[in-house]
Amino acid sequence: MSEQWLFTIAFFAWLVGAAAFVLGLHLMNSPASARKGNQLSASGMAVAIFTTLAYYALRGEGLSIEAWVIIIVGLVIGGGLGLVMAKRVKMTAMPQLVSLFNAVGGGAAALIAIFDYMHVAGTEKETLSTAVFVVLGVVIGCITFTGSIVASGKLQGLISGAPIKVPGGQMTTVALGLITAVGTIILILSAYGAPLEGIGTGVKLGILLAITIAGCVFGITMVLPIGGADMPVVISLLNSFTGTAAAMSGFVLNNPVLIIAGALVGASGGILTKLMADAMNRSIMNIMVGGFGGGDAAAGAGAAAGGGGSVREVGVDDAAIQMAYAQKVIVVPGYGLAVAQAQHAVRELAEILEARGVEVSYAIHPVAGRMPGHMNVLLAEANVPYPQLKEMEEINPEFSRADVALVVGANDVTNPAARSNPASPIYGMPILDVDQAKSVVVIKRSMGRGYAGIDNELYTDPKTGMLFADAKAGLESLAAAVKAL
Amino acid sequence: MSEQWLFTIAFFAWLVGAAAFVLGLHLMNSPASARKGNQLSASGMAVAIFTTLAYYALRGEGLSIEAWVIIIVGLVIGGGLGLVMAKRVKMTAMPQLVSLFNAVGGGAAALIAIFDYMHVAGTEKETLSTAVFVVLGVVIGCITFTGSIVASGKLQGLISGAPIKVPGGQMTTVALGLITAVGTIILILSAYGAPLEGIGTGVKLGILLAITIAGCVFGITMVLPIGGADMPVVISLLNSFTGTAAAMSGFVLNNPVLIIAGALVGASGGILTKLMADAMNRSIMNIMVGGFGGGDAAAGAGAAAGGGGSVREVGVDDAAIQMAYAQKVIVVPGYGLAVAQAQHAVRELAEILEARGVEVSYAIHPVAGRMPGHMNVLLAEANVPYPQLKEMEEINPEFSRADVALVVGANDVTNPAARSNPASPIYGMPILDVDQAKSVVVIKRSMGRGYAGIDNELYTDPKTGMLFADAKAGLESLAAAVKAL
Amino acid sequence: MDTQLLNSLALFVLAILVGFEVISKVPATLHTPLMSGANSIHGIVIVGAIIIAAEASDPLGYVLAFVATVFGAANVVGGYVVTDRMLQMFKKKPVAAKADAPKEA
Amino acid sequence: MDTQLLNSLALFVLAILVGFEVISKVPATLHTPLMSGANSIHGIVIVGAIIIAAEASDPLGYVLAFVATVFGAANVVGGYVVTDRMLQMFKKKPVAAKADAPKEA
Ligand SMILES: NC(=O)c1ccc[n+]([C@@H]2O[C@H](COP(=O)([O-])OP(=O)(O)OC[C@H]3O[C@@H](n4cnc5c(N)ncnc54)[C@H](OP(=O)(O)O)[C@@H]3O)[C@@H](O)[C@H]2O)c1
Ligand SMILES: NC(=O)c1ccc[n+]([C@@H]2O[C@H](COP(=O)([O-])OP(=O)(O)OC[C@H]3O[C@@H](n4cnc5c(N)ncnc54)[C@H](OP(=O)(O)O)[C@@H]3O)[C@@H](O)[C@H]2O)c1
Repeated sequence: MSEQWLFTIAFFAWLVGAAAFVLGLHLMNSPASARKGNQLSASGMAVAIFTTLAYYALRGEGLSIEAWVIIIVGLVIGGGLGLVMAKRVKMTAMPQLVSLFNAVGGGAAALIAIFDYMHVAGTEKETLSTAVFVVLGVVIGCITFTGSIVASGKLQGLISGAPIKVPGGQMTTVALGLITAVGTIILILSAYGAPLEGIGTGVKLGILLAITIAGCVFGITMVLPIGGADMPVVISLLNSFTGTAAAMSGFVLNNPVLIIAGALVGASGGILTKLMADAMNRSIMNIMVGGFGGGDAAAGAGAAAGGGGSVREVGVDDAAIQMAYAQKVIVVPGYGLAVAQAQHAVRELAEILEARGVEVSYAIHPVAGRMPGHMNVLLAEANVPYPQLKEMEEINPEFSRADVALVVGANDVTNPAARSNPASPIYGMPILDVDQAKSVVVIKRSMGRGYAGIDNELYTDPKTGMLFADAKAGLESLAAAVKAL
Repeated sequence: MSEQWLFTIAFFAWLVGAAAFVLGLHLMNSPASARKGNQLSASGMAVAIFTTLAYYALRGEGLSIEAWVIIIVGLVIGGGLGLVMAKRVKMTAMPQLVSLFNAVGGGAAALIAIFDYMHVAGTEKETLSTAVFVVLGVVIGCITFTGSIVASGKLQGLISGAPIKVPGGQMTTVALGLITAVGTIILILSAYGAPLEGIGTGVKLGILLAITIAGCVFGITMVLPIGGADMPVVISLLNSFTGTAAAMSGFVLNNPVLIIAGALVGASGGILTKLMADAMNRSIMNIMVGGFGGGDAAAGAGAAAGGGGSVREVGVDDAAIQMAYAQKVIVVPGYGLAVAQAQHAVRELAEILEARGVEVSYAIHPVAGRMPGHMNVLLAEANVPYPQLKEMEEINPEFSRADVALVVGANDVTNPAARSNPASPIYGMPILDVDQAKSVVVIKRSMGRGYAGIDNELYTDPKTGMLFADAKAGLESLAAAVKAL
Repeated sequence: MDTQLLNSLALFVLAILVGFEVISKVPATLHTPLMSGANSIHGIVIVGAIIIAAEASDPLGYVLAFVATVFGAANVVGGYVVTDRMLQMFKKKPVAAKADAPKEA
Repeated sequence: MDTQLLNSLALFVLAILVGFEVISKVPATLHTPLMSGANSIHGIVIVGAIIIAAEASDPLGYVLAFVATVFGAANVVGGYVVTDRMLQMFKKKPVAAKADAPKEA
């Protein structure tokens, strides 16, 4: 087979892979087809990988023994690590694992760009455009690499979730930016045929190393000042970066599937980041500037702040009676439920209530918890029947017919200030209309604030009873009390 | 400026044009931004045209005087014709005009392919792929050219809207298909370097002529058997064809903006065709096979068929009293309103009723009339206030609160058989819940059937009163009667 | 196939994917204007017509190029103008509405 | 710029447009799985890693290629598996539901 035909076949196969990515993402737009979409996307990846291997193996020179060893051992080790981690990870730790995968993806893109530059520097192939794409690939790849690791560490609790101020702050950013900019300009101007062509290869590689380091440092200083709870948005943004870095390495290597798939992720990741920020009623800029919410530490600090009006406490037995004789109870789970790992406890309580003929449903706010879909994942893990989970739009009109709304570790997503107080930082965010229920029981540990760090007038509403307890312990004692009735 | 730089700039400008088409279509997805989208798309077109002109004028040889004359005179005449027709056309004749524009677009694509083949045939440039794209461009372009003209003629009433059986029917289709297939194979095999390379250029051009004629004939025989009312869907399909033909000529001429814009229209037009067919609860196949509905002629023929149950007629004065003392009247416009050009009459009646304190709104079914959005266009032309136009989903729950539903020349879109009778050809199509209103007044000329050619049990419902009249005359006498009260 | 053709095919495939994705969940009332808008876009054949006009060198070529240019120009200009007129119909009439509102209030 | 680069840029632009269009009106509950799914796709860098492995010829090159391959493979395999696990969570459980239903009825 001629080289050109081999390339033609490979090209078509790469195109098929790229189309599979697009259709896969398309199917992932709706819950019913999402899994099939992910599988289609995975098949596209298999096609792309296999095609690349076959193409380079069958081409003129073929693959050297060393190349085979590197590729096979690399695939086995990397794939094995990925598989084990992905299989072992606890449901709630998934976002930080995704962030780690993101980090290695960005790292790989940076390494590819570096490798390529080392090979072309000083030769005819070192054109202006090569230099541009190499630098972009290295910078973006490095930022994602270290940034994603920091983000993952924050979510895992290895690094404090609170915003960490970087010494020097803006100065550091400016310095790093300068290094990158000057380095880039020199590399571009020293490309083959450009004004500074004479610069030695060693010097150029030194400059690339400096840029690499600057990118890595910048990734760290960019993510450190951002609060832990904003990490899902940051990860999504870095995800989009990695896609772009992959596209850059596609330009460097002149490979269509890298360009298409990279640009696809770059753009869709960007849109997704915007959607996620919108759901929290924040702008991406506002998030990246950092310092918001103060993470959970700040929330703890605000605990003593109490609210204005007077708070009515309710005993476990009183709350149990209220719910046991209700017709309709709506459970509102929030971040506190996730922290306390109380998903099983809440399902047990619901089952006991249902056995008594109470109608129980769950009100799922899109940004309850700390990642989109957090509550769905948690409650699904505890085998809560899917039809009982109601989206915000669906459940809101039902609150007025509910006898009891049981709020478990949720705060911001129930705060009426979002509707009524234009000065509030969450003003305009759609919330669950918990205050429409006939009565409200709130389980949380204290009068502590939530993610947005503001007071919640729901707690001083006369029809609200506060049940101060850890979510899991509180739910378990409620269940016991209902059983004893 | 070097040729390569000129090409680079032109390429970027073409790319900008293509992106403008995509974003323009994106904005056209929602009524609020649709006009801006169309303008963006038009700017993209201006960029693409100007770029092409500038590129060929500045390139090495430049443009000959003849070329300038052809282009400028052609642009002025073609653009002028298009402008005048587009400005003069009556609102209701827009679909047939769109179809005409579609025809000339397809024709242009076919001519381009023919021109190119004439120039490359017998030379080195006549490769396998050129032959394939030329034939595809010619065939698809010709089908659209004649097919769109027939579709336009049917809508305009120049050709009978009734399905016209083509003598020979399937035989003709098979014969045309054979000519095209054999011709294509010969042209491909006789390309430069292929087995039949020896065939003379004259013979090849003769074969291309035969293919051209076959395509043109096929366009006619394809559209003739389809009923006039299905034409909007057919036009949309042919629209998608023209896009594909334009992409083919892009391959022939090796121009990126032609390829991208053509493929874009090919795909989006295809999806749109499917959406339109879905809204009528039909499949594209079913429509293309033709013969459905029988157009309005068949509907007229069915007029005598009457329904089963007994029909209650209502006098103009009775109907006027019912409406004048109602709290809420919902007007249901349909195809008959459009035919009778009764949009101004209906608005006047509504205004008189509103002056008496009656709340009037219009229930707009997505496929009422004969083109999507038909009713919106008509009523907007008559200056009906936009907020009074209610989409089907919005208005359906309101029928039960309406005192009178006034059905004006609508039939199928009110037929309860779509909900209740699985044997009905329109079963499953969402309809307006007119039968939920407290009473119903239907203005139409007879017991004639609608587009689907079936009876409507709404007319024999005891609470329905039939007011047999032409829509315009009936509405005017109603208005007079209300005024006289 | 040569690399240029492969690249063109890749553009073709991607443009098809864009076309599929861009027409998503359109309200039925906009089907006719959208069809008309897409119709204007394939007026891009005018670019092809200009190219063949630049290449034409014999009378038959001139005629083909001229007819193609007239056709393409009619498609482009007519298409955009008629679409704009349609879309004007779908626009809310805020001016008229506002002029009425104060009187009613 | 040479034609190949221009073509690549066109692919890049079109792929960006596809990316914008494909993520439309996603329910918020699917944001995390979608992010994870997009994360797997940029595992396509594994293709780049294979290419540099094929070209590597010195120890430093081997090391870079090897690390890139390991990274890329972890991204791909881990990404798809973790996304699949997430999406499993979002699936209705028809079997369990059906098993319960008859008892209640
Ligand atoms: N879902 C996402 O994608 C996402 C991402 C980033 C940020 N956010 C933001 O996160 C917030 C989510 O709202 P939310 O209502 O779910 O949570 P929240 O407003 O953060 O409130 C959580 C509450 O749970 C309580 N809590 C903490 N640990 C607990 C435990 N062990 N047992 C019982 N209660 C406990 C805390 O009060 P005590 O200290 O008094 O117990 C706190 O007030 C929103 O502001 C949203 O914008 C969401
Ligand atoms: N909108 C679209 O995109 C589109 C495209 C193609 C097909 N369609 C189909 O068209 C149908 C539309 O439903 P529709 O309810 O609007 O119309 P329809 O079912 O076709 O009924 C129209 C009725 O209007 C009456 N009529 C005709 N001329 C009249 C006049 N001058 N004055 C008063 N009445 C007159 C006719 O009855 P008389 O003869 O008794 O007067 C006829 O029954 C659907 O079946 C739809 O699927 C729609």
